[in-house]
Amino acid sequence: MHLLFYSFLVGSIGSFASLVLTKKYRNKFASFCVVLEGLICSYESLSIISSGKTTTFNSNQLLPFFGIRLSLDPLSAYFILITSLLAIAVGIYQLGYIRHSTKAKTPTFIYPFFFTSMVLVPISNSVATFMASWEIMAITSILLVLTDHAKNNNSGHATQWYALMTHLGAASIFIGFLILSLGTKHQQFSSIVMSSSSLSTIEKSLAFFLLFIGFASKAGATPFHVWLPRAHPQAPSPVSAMMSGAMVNLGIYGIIKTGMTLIKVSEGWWWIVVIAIGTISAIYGALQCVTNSDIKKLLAYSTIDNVGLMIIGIGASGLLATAKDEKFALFMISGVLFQMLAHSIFKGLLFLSAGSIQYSTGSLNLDQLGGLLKKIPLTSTCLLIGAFSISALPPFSGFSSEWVLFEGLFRSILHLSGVNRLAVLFGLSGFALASGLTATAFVKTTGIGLLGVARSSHAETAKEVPPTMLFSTFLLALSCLVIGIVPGYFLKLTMKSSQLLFPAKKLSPNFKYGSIDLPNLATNIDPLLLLVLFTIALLMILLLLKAAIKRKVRITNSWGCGNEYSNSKTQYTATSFAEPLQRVFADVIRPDQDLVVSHVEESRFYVNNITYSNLSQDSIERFVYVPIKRAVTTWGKFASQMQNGSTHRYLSLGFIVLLIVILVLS
Amino acid sequence: MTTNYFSMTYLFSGTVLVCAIIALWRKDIKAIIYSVAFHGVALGIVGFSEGLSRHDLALVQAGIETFILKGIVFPILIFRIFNRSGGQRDVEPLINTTASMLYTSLFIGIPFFSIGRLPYIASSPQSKLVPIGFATLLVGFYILITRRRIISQIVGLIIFENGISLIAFLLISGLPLLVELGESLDVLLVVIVLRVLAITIQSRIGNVDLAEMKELHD
Amino acid sequence: MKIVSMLNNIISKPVSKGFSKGRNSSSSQSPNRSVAFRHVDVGSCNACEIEISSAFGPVYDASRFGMSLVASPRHADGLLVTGVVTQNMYGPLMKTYEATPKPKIIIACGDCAINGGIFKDSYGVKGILSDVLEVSYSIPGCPPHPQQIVETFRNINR
Amino acid sequence: MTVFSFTTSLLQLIFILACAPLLNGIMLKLKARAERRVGPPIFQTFFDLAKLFKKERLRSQNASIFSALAPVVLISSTVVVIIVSPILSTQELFKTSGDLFAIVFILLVGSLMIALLGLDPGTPFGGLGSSRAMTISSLSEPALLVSIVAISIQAKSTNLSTIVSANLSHPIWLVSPPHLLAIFALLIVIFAEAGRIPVDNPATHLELTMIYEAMILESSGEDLALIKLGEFMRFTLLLLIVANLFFPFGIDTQANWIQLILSSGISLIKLTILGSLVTLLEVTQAKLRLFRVPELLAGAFVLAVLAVISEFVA
Repeated sequence: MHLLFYSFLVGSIGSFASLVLTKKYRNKFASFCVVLEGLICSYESLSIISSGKTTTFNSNQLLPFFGIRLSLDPLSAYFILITSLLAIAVGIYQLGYIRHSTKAKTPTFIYPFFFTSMVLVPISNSVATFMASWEIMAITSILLVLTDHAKNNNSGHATQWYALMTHLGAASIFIGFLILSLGTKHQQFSSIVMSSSSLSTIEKSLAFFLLFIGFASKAGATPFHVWLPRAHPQAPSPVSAMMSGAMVNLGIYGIIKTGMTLIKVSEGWWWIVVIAIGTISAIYGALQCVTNSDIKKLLAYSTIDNVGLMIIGIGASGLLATAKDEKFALFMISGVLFQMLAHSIFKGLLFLSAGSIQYSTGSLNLDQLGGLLKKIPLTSTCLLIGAFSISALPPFSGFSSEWVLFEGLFRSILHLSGVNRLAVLFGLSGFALASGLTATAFVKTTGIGLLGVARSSHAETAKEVPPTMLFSTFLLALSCLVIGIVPGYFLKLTMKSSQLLFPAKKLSPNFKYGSIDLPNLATNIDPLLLLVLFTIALLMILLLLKAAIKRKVRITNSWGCGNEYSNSKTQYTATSFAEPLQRVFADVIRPDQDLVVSHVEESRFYVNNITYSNLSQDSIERFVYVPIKRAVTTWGKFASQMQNGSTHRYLSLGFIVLLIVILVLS
Repeated sequence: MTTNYFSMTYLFSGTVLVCAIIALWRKDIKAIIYSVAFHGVALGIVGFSEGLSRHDLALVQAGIETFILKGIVFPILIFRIFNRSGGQRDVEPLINTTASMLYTSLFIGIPFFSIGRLPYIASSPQSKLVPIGFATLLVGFYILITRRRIISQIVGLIIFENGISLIAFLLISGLPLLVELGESLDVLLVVIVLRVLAITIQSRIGNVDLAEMKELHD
Repeated sequence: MKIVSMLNNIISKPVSKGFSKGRNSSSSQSPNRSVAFRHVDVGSCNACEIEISSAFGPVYDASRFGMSLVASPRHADGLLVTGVVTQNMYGPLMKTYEATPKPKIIIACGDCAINGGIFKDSYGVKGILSDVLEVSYSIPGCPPHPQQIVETFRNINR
Repeated sequence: MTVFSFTTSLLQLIFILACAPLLNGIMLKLKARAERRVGPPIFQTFFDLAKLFKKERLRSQNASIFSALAPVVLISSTVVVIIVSPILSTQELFKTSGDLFAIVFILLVGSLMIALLGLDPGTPFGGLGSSRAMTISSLSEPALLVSIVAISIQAKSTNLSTIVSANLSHPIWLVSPPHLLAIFALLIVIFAEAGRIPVDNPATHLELTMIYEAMILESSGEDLALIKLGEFMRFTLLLLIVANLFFPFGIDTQANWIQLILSSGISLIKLTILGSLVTLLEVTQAKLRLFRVPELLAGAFVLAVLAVISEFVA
């Protein structure tokens, strides 16, 4: 625990030093401090997970009235581990990135605090401490999203959405906690857990759903997601990586903490609602991910998709727990945590690679990129590895984690009964559709962005990024591969961390050479073996071909059906790639399509030009939030009419209120 | 021996439901009529095998009767309506097929998990198949709601009614012969009336589309 | 009903005509069992096309000798060119030629491709096929008989 | 890893390598006969592949390393699946990794590689093909995974060998409605994934109607030969897996050498029968419009869901 405080100290030194140091050393020192903080945090969390002990820290000094209550257990240590691993990579990345992106001191100053608050959230052990660190996290992240506001008009708009949603979420969480605290007369989490049986079912349900909505909006679950695809792309890439890779996890942490420890949810239908929201998020996120052609926006939507998968898993685990099948509940929740680890790493990698692409081409629009694999091969390889991981291709991390999720869902279907089983079955279908759509989306991203011919001068003149950025993305790409090849070691880690939730049951995993082989599972995977087999097969075929065929390859023009005008404009674009799916799901996506054909004056048989526009917006935003926003604006206008500055009107309002009060009292 | 009869019942009850789904799935009217025919045949076999396994002659009779009436006579009648009415070979559902299939997958599971809870259903192995009957009934109802043309409406009605017969076969060892006969005749009557109606409307306004019949209201 | 008639087709004798004349005796090399063509119409009146499609139809069935028409010159062993080379199709023809992997076989199918036929010296005509590419085989006729087309295919040697 | 299991894996590989082009030849022949043509000889596919290996290789100037890598990756991913799945014998090579979910995703590696290959040269038709292929593949995923669940429920395992052995010891499972429904759904998905007729016409010459062919328009010589071979191998493999799920009799379970030899003969028969059925379907059915394919796959999904639900009825 104390090591964590030292790490906070290191972070703060870095951040304050960035205020005083000269431009030359500022970044280097701040990044160094962040990396050091991350290293210390990951060391501490690893040691906590391996020992399985819980340490606490209480102080009445720092926060007025309530004091500070901290507790570091294996579960929170696991979240800290993910956050700090990502923070190390991002810290290294920033060395190269900030130099190009902005000269301002603000991000370097705020960034360590953002990181610190994300470590504080999972170790908070009382309502007050939790809300305080939650708010610090919200405010620092809002400031970080605003970093590029001078250059970018959208960022202010995005920040408004983000600030609004995050505070509504915080309010919802706060009310939920209030209900819990008032019902149990405690504000310390460990005491709430002890006396949660004194709550009535209505109190429990209300608290659970308020907390769930709050945390789900932080995690970006549909329909509380609208801020996420706006805020994540607007932030500078390192910040987006932290937000999508680490901050979103804390929403998941909140859901797990609420549903599995604070309020032991015992009624199946709560979890069914959770699964339903998870399924909708997974499918909706994946669909929007397919249809968007801005790389960072697409990545933000795929975060929603992955969060959906995790929420489905949490729901299934909760159902298993209520059905007293704790062994598989434990397996399922460790699957969720494993997916979270994999997601954080590959999403961090993808966002950082997107940042590198923006750095070297100045554009993130897929319709302007192309041919990058030849221009910037190293960055492109990293992006490819991230894309393969997220598409769940073996032997990368996404495959192993989704395998565990799938097995967990399969076991849930076997062991549950009645409506619960049906719910998990639909969760599984959503999972399947989302994984298929994700694969399509990332074939689009890599195929359109990295292959083919450059579609604009931006992509034509791309140059490789500085070595620090490359090093950081390579680190993450390597982690994707390692997690994918030896998933057993990592699953063991997640099982140890989630043991806390189901202390009675113990799984006895048999993870030889990093394969996953559980006695109750009756099946297993060994990605390392698969990779070895695959490599042998690949080498054999290549050798055979080399031995048998000794002809050189002739390089010619692409075959464009004899067309003499084929150039980069005749390639498929990201929009056209997604068009079939957009049409299949038109009822959900509701794209705005417009085709205007203008003729030459002399004859209507000769076309002058054809304009086709295709705008796919977030349909949930359009059909849920915009009407609400409009209503709020109308109210606001009404209120502002009331406030026209006339003293008489104010006085008369006061008079009316007084009258009403008297009437009510009588 | 009983297990063999049971697995036969199980298989053909499943066929009844699958044929209903295929009738919802396909757009080609001929294919739909064929699937309804298979649907009736499978229903007849269910009644037949149930009757044999319970040594219930009435049920065997009902099975054979269903086989002939719903597997052969009704489809032929519908084919004749189809041939008379001419026109389109494809149905035009009000809701597109993909969405329909997804909704079906949602509501089809419900009977399987809710019917089992009903207290008055005996715990014989056959009664576990009752949800299949309910699911068939729901699919039939869904076809009735979402189809425009009269032939598809008849198909929906038949499927709906077959769902009820399936439940009856499985649950209360078949309806008494007279009731069953009366019910079937009822449907037969409906079919004939609709047929006459369809042909009349066809000759008057040249189309058999329910949506366009709204105009007749005025 | 469809399935029954199809099964009947499978059992009954195929309608394809036999070729009494064997392989060209002058060929000393191993028989050529697989050859694929990309068909290029550089300005034909479509009579040759009809004959070519009937050469692949049930009666003359060139596919039984391992011949096929493919969609891309990359998959082909040669070009089956019909018609007289027009100005507009000259570029595409050369692109197609370039896109074909070696060794390439160029077949001039029909009189137009061989000597210009009735379109010779028209205003839109660039020339005949042998002006622009080296022709390996010619199939004379206006249009050529499917049997001739199949025979030419069978006589192709490597 | 025993001598037997090693031999089995090797034999499976050789069996599929030999049978894949042969199956294609048989199907072509049968199709020709159904049209009352004589049709190509059944070894025609071997001749075609042998010829392609001798041809010159052309590559687009825009092509990256994917054009060279994709065909080899396609074949090697298929080879991995062939080695780890029970085709001739349920004896596994390493007592591990014959998991259905894993098999699906290893095969997906090959499909994604081909989709990227289509986008690599920067031509319009390649992009068209990969866009359509990925659309269909992503829409078929729910039906695929749910039918895998349905197949695995009775054996309580997603391991293919365990499922096949369990089905062998309970033959009554094979004719239960859930099993039949799941197999039917799986077959539809295989048609979609392998690009057979209700979804894609492998014999089409028209670029606008192409799905799979459009992606490989740019490949030539040995690249094309490898892709075609890989595609035949995948189709054969999938058919054999379905055959073993539907009718597992004849497969070796006891590590018996004679049974292994017999098993390859029986597998060839199963393969021929299934291949003929597929051909009959292809001859009688027309290709669906692209935007009616989702209907087909949604139907397969409903059948799979129904299979899972009815699994718990009896």
